[in-house]
Amino acid sequence: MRVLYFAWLRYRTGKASEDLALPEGVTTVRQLGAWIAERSPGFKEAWESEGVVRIAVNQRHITDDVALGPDDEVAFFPPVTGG
Amino acid sequence: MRVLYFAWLRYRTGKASEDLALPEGVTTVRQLGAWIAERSPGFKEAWESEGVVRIAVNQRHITDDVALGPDDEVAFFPPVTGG
Amino acid sequence: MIRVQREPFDAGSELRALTAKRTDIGAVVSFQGNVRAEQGDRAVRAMTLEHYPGMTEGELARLEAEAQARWPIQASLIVHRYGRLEPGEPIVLCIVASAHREPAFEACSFLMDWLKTRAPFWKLEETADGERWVEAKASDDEAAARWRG
Amino acid sequence: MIRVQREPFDAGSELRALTAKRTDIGAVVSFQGNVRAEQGDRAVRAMTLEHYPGMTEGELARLEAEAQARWPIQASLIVHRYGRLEPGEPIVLCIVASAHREPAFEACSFLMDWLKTRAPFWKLEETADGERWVEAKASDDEAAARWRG
Repeated sequence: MRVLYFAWLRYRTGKASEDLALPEGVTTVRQLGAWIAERSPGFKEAWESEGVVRIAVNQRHITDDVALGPDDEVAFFPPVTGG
Repeated sequence: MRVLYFAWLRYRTGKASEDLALPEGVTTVRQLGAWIAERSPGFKEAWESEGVVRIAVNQRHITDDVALGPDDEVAFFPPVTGG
Repeated sequence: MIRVQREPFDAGSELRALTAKRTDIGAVVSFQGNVRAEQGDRAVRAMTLEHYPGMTEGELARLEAEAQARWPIQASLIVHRYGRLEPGEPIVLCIVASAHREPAFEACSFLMDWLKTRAPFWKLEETADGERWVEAKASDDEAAARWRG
Repeated sequence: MIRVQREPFDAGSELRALTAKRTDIGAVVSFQGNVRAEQGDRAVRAMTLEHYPGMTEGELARLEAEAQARWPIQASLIVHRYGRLEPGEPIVLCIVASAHREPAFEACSFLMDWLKTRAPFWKLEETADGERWVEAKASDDEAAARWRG
């Protein structure tokens, strides 16, 4: 599974992307976020604040939690500011 | 006083403009329209139809009747269709 | 700025000229109106625009002043053509530049709605059946009415 | 059509290309967003746009498809830049061509509102005090919400 971080969340994790095997006990994207938060205090602070971390799975915005498979691409990012 | 006619109203009067002395008994623009209608059957038909003839005095749209002076410029035209 | 002219205009050149070297402009909205070959079920060969020289310029300047009074506008331009125009040719251009997108969109839309009901232009269509004066649309009056203060 | 690019674009050339030889287009509305030198009380030296390659293109294409489903659109274009941009430089261009002005204005305004809240771009401002990530605006969410079907 490929995981991407954008904008200041990338600074928090110290990396733009990483390849992960789906961790033990993680079956959904929210569980994955919580699992990453346990390893990265900077990410954790953002993850636990309301409305700060947005999620895309396979390059589509998601708002509800969704199940993950081993080939999924998951991205975490702050609210977008294009245009 | 200068009087102008535009678009198909110009066809009705047969002229684009004319210079007139303010006719006897005519003191307002609506009286002027009625006076022209008496001389031009084509104009009269339009003048007596609701919402067909629009008026500008000194190059400003007017909706209410206004008093006229000898140096005023009056224009009669159908609803505009620019843009 | 306003211009009334017989010649074609180039929207790109006008856009560039209006915003050149400006760093206070965040949003530029432009509207261009062209002659269409089909008007309803009629095939149009050309359109001749008649106008009221003098009043046209006055009315466009008043429209622009009204927009500037209602919205924070950095720069604006209205160009309107007259004379004989063929399908595909540009008729009118309206550009509004502002710091933000909402006033730019609103002011440009307002200018076009008011222009349609206030600028003294009249369109004569040429079709295979002859000439025909374009009639004003009730929908244009309604569009203009929504901006009444 | 959509394009995501580092290079500048020229709105005039894009407008011409989109409408060339078309006689079915009556109205062309365009929006261009530029970098402003002042953002609130901060003097901005430059703006660096980061994006999510792949998702950006997908999201812009979905926005364009949604606009085409909602309005009768003859032609449309969205161009969005990324990388480092200085004040006065263009960021985004959106053009919508239609037979009539109302759908052209509405669709262009809709595209910009949705783009602001959906296209995966993030802006990093450079000021005299250092770098700062631009925060999303609640007003952008509200602007996007008015188009919910």
